[in-house]
Amino acid sequence: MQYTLLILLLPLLSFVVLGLMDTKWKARVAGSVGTLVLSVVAALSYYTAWAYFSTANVGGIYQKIVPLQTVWMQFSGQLHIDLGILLDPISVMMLVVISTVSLMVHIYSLAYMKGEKGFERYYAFLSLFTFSMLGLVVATNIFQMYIFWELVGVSSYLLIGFYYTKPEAVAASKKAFIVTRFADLGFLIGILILSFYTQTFDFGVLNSGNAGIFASASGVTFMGASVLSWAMALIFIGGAGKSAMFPLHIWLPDAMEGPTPVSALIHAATMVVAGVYLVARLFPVYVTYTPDVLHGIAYVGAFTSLFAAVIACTQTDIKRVLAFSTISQIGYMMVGLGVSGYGGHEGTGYMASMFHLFTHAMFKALLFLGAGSVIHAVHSNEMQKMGGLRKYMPVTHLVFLIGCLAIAGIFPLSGFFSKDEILAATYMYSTGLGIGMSFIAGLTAFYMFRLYFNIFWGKENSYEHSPHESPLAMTIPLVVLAFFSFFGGLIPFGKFVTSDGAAYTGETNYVLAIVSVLIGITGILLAAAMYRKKTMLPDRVSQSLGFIYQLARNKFYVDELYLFITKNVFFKGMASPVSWYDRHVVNGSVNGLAVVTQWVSVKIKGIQTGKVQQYAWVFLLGTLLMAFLILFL
Amino acid sequence: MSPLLIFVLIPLLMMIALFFTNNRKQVNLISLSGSLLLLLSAIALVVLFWRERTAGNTAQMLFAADTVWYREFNIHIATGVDGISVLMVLLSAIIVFTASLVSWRIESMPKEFYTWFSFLAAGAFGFFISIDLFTMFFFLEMSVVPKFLLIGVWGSGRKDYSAMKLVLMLMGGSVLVLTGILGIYYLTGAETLNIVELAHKNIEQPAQSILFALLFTGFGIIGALFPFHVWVPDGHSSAPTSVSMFLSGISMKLGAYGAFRVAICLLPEGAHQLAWIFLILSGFSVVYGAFAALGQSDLKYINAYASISHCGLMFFAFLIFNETALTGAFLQMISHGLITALFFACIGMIYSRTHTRLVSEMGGLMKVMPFIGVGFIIAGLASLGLPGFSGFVAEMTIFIGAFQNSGELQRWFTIFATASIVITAVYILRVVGKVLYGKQEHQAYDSLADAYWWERVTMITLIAAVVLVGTMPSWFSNMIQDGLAPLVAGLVK
Amino acid sequence: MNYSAFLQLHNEMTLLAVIVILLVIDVFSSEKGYRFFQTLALILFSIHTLLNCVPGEPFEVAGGMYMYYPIHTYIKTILNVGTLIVLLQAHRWLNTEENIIRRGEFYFLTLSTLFGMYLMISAGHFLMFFIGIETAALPMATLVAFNKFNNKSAEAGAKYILSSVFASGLSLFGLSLVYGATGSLYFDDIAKIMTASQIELIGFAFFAVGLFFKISLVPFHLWTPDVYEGAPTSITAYLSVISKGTAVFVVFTIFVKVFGVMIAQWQILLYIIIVLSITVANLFAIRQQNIKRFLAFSSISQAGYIMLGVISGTALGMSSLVYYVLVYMFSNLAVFGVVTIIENHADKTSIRDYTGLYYTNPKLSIVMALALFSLAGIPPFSGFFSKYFIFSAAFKEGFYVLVFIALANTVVSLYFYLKVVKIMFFNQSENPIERISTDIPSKISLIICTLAIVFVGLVSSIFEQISVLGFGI
Amino acid sequence: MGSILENFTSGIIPMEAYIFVSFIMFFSGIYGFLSRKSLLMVLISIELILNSADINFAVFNRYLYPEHFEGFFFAMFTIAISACETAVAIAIVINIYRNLNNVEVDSLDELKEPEASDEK
Amino acid sequence: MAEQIIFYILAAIIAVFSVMAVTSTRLIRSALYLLFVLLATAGLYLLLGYHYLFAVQTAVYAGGIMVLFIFAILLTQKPGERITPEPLKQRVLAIVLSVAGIAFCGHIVYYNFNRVYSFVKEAELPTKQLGMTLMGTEKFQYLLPFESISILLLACIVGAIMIARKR
Repeated sequence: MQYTLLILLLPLLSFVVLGLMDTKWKARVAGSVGTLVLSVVAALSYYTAWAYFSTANVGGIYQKIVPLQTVWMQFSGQLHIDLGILLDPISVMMLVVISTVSLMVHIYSLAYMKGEKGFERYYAFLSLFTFSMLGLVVATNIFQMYIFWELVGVSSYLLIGFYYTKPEAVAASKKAFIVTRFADLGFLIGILILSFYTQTFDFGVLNSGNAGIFASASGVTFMGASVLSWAMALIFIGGAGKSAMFPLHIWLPDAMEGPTPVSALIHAATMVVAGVYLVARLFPVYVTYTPDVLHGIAYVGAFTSLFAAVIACTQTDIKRVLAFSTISQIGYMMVGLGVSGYGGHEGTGYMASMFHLFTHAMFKALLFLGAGSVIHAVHSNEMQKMGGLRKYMPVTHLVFLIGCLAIAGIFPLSGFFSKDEILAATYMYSTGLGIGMSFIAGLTAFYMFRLYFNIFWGKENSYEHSPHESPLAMTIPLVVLAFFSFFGGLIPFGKFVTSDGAAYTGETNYVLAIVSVLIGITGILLAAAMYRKKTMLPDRVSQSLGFIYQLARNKFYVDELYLFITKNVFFKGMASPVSWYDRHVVNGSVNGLAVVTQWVSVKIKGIQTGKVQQYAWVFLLGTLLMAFLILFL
Repeated sequence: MSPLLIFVLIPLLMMIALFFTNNRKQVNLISLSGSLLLLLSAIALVVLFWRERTAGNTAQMLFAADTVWYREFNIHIATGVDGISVLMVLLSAIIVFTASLVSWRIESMPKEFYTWFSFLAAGAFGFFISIDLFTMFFFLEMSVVPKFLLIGVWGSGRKDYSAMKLVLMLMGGSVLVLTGILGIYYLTGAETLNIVELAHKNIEQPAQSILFALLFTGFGIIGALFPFHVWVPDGHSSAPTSVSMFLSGISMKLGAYGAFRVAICLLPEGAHQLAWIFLILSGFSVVYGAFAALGQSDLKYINAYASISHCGLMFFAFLIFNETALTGAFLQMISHGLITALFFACIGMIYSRTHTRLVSEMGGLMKVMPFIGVGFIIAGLASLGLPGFSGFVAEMTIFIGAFQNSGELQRWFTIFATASIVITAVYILRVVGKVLYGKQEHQAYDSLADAYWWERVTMITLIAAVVLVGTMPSWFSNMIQDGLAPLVAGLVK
Repeated sequence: MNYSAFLQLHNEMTLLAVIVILLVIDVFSSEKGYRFFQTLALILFSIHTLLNCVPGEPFEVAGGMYMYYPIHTYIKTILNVGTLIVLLQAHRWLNTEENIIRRGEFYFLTLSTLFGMYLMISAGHFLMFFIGIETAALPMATLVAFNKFNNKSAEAGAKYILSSVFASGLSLFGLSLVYGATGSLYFDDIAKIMTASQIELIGFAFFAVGLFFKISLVPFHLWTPDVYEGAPTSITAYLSVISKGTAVFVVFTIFVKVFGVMIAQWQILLYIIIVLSITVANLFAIRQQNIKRFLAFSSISQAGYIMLGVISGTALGMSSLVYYVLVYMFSNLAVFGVVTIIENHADKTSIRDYTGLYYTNPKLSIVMALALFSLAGIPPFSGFFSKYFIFSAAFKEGFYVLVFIALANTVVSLYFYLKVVKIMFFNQSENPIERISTDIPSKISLIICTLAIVFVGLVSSIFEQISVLGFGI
Repeated sequence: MGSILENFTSGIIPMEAYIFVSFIMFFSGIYGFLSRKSLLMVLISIELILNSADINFAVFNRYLYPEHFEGFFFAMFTIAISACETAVAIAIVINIYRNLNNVEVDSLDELKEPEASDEK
Repeated sequence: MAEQIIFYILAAIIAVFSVMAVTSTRLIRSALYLLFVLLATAGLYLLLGYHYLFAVQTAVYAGGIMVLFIFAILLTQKPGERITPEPLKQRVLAIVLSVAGIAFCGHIVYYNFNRVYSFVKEAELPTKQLGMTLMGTEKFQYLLPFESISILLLACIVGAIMIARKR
């Protein structure tokens, strides 16, 4: 299956060519080249998926296939960094997701970005991102993953900052990069610790279940936790950064400054789930050796999910609502992983999480692209500027509704299936957590439909030029994604992706399913009551909630806290003092040396009086001292 | 006479040729052809070196030659290269080539400028090809004069002060180095100054530790180790562009190279004894430099402190004493040399157009000069360790290598040092954001020209090199390991 | 009584011949012939230099009162060349109106002091040595006061002769004690008899002062800046190079040969004096504004470095020392050459006046810069080699800390040398020194010096030659 | 001192007596050199210093090493040298007088370390 | 016995006049005291049996040098002019240093010349022998310094004239 290399190389090639050509090509040419390449990639991915799932199942277990592997850098000893391609159920699944969404975004952007300055650059960056993301998922070892992890980060940075003349976009890109970089630091240290004890980077070895490789770490503890826990926790921090887990989530809402298709691709469907993917990738290690960390992940996920959902209920920027919704949903996935065990029924969470990843990618991309379509029409992100758009944009309206229903977990849309599995797994793990998650599901339904009603229903705004349906290049991807969102849940996911590779079909917990749907519907109804028509209800509710509402609306002031920390601790507390110290103390001490020398030089000038008798005096004294010295020393 | 001496002879011949020039065209012609010749020779050297190696030549130093110079003091003109020095020569050649291009249109006295610059280059090449302590020191010191004049005459800002400070501090380093060299020579009682032969001699403790401290500190000053780095910010920022490139690209590497070749390899026991002190200093240097860079507002200062941070990492890696870390250290030398040269080149280009280096006075330059802007961003991304560029490879090799050390201190400081990658990201992005992105500060910037052809060649050459190292690291690490293999045996306990 | 032995002293003899011929011409020549006086003097002196530059076999004359070793030829040739350069540099100055009537005396006196230095070098007996030292000192005082109508020069002359006589008084006193203790004045005999008794030690201490005064080591240096500043520049050059070089060489031979028994004691002494000389002189030098005064302190500090060769007391030290003197001579004379030219043309001696010299007189300032770099000991100039050798020589004998201190001081010395370079190169002046067209003799002298600064170090055979003969002492 | 008294009667003048005399002369000279203001007085002091050394040489020669005339001749030559030195010194002093109109040592103060330095 | 008495008288003269010579406030008197000291020194040489040295001392010092001094004094001083006394501090310091020097050197010399000296009482040295010694080139003969010092003398004369003459 060496042709899989092409999946990686084609986008890279596309990036290089588009990057070098830059403005020499017409925008249309650049766009078509990019899209064409991506369609080939997508085709290859589908073929790979088909080929993999049809051939790799040996004895009921999906085997890991490494069609390509090359040593990139050899270190002394056993350590080496390889570049290769690893095919297993989750990576193949991700290939499909990424190439699908990416292709959709490529097509969509042809119209959405039309006429933008830097169109060619945009496509180059998209290609770069696709390359990096694909490289990330097929990584055969943790270091390769880290390499592409960083590349993904930078392409995200470049895309968020695409409108580089807009200060907000520049700030947002910077923020995104730095926050994720900070998280990556944890990832890196985790890798270092892990590799120190295991002497390998390879996923194959790490996940082989061979306890021998962790032997040297056993018994080593630091601050009460085993060193392996530390390593895995640090690695999770890396994932948490990319996946915007609390408290590293702050970059994601700001990242919406980027072009909307980018948000759909990177900040909804693909890159942000990299953290989930990372945990899933190392799942055997987590579950076997550091279950404590895994439980921590579950709680972090749950909290983040709740936290983001609450905020999402109060935001007015439609992209930000979607962004918080994304955070919340990724929290879901994390919970799914966190509560999962290994193999069979125990492993439901794992499977569910991956399933949710898949469905979420589809419906969230759909929602973002839909939102983009709306923004394209209205030229604004703000809910207040919208309303009643269902008449003007029927297609968008329909697909958006599908997306909202999917995310709200309404049967039989895809979200229902995946979310339900996660809830099931959670209840299996802890009832309390399960109830919490159910509540969040309700919240999700509420804020999604708040969004939906605000955009497409409610009071009709007076538009300067009346909004119109988006062009075909935009609606086709929407429809395609809507299709997936609608029917994606019917895929028997457990057959393909499970924690141990063996197929698994969970029995549906009907009670739970029905309750979930009911909760979802409650949320929807609540939203309909409040937002379907222009009423005073929302204001009253928000007033009665008062303080809490303000907290949520201001995202619990986490941004401000960060700002405070970076400004006061990082810049004023560290950087400025260090540079002051450097200029004045270190530099000063060197200059001080010179000053002291000068000072001494001035001080001793007294012996050079110009009086010859004084000279003779010193002369004689010197002589006598010399005599004295020579005699008595 | 060794064939390697052409690397010294070419610059000297350039000087002579420049003496007879009388207009800018001729000066440019000579400097370009000379530096191009150097670059080609360096590439040829790499090729020949590999051919020799694959042909089965296992001598530690290839192309070695040895001519007695001063018999009385056993001073020989001994030259030879192993994998490491070959790469260093290549690095120097690239930087000399690009640096001479950058100053293509230097305003005043081009003839003198290039004369001194060639002199500077001769010193650097001489240092890397020498394997005799005296000649090494000779070439190391030779650069003092040209540096002083180049900064003082063609520099900007507080150039008098900076030039003086730079030279005096470097001289201070040299003093320690010279004491150490004399110590090694006389305390081993060896009849040679050849570093290959001296490696087999032993010096008693505690003399060895004292000498190590002297030598390492001395080279540390040259390589900008905290707290002896203070010449770097002022020196780099006052120097003209090409000299800044040279200073941070090559000069600081002289210190690091010497610290390894002389201090560590010849005095391994002392090194092990005192490693912890310098480990703490260099580890601290890494984070300290990054933080200091964060607090600057002048582009050159930022890059100067970034250099301190990155060079600290080299010293840090040296003191880990394992092959991986050492490989990383040399990769970092190459990588940092290229990246920082690229950075300084871009800064110089921007400065020559906007006539300011203050971050706050720029903005939105990306629109006006996209080529330089892209170069600048690439330099920045490479500097913050983005995969695909050399910085990542080097840093990761160092971190992985350093973490393989069994010492607690080493590992803790590795973790400490990794923090720099975040801080680096912060200041790099801050600069990129302020300078290139955002709104244009001044209307006058609208009419600024993008890169001229010589500037394009400079940037493309450097970027190509950076990408090459970043994507094909094993070519380079193999070369380095080729040089390290015989040395490491004596180092690793 | 074998007077033919005198013929063996051909170096001294030819010098005397030159002196006498010049004296006769000076006294008797016509106005017309007088015009060629300087040219003739230079030619004669060059001939003398060339005639005496090949070393021969060691010999003794007058029962060991005069001793010859091959290394003497080298040191004397170095002095000859140095003197020749000084004479070349003085050429134009002597042709000025006020000096033209005194130039005969100038040559006569200069060469007489040179003769005295020959005697110092070759003496095998303290009487010869003392006569030599006085012959080198007393006419020198008149030379220092050569610009006799100039207050500064007159004052410098007075200061020089007072200090000099005081020093020789102390020296003589010490010598008398040495004589009292050993009963001989022949170097060889004293060396055999000497036991480092207390009286010998105290005699030595007083005696050494006379020499330290000549080398102007701290604390016997105080006269130096004043005299250097006041004396005519050519004489300052002569004092700082020739006079000092001789004294340094003689200190080595006498300390090692005569007072070799008390090596432990004088090493301690020199240790302290070297540290003091280098440090104090450097500290003073950094604040000087007058170029000549600055060079005075620079020369004191250089003297401290040269003494590192003495303190080692080995053949290696000897050859390093001679080599150092050679290099120091060329470097210092190059600086003085430039200073002389500028003083003669622009009458400026303040360092600040040199601002932007590079932009009006690039060649002069480059020569000056190279010379200063050489003095500071920066490769590839010869000064680096000489410093390295002299440090090696001292280091080899175990003076680790001393060498380190000396080395650390090179940083300070680099600072003040570079300060001058900085002033010349970095900034343009509003009131620069005009473009100067240099006279041919000065040009020749500067070319010689520059070539030497660049090549003496790189060409190793020069040192090899010296070092082969260094074992002669 | 005992031996001096003893020798006083025994007929031989002790060498130490000569030396002591010369020391007194020497250090008077030193005192004069260090303290007197007139250049001529300073020169007179120098004469004393040189003369005391002459006495030393002669006495040592006579008392300790009478077999050769080393000290004798040294003293003799030194006398000649001091004559030279006086001649030159007096010429210079007269020159000073011509220039400055006095012969005070303290008036030789034009050449000295300048007060202020131009360093920042 | 007479010798001792003469010696002590001479010694006393030297000591007293040395001190007076350097402390007198009138230059011309100082010169005179110096003359006494020099003559007394000549007397000492006579006592030692060095008649030739006596002659040289008298002729050169008393005859030559003193004349120079007198000339110089007359040239530069007005008659009866007194030198203003030096500051006390300067004098005290000089005295202290001188006395310290005398004590130090005297101590060392006195306690170290413990070898038996042989004062041979003999008639004056034969002048012919002296002449031969002065003119010889063997060891312990002094032709070479004799010739050398002639150069010194010549040089000093030329130098002194150059400085002293008007032009």
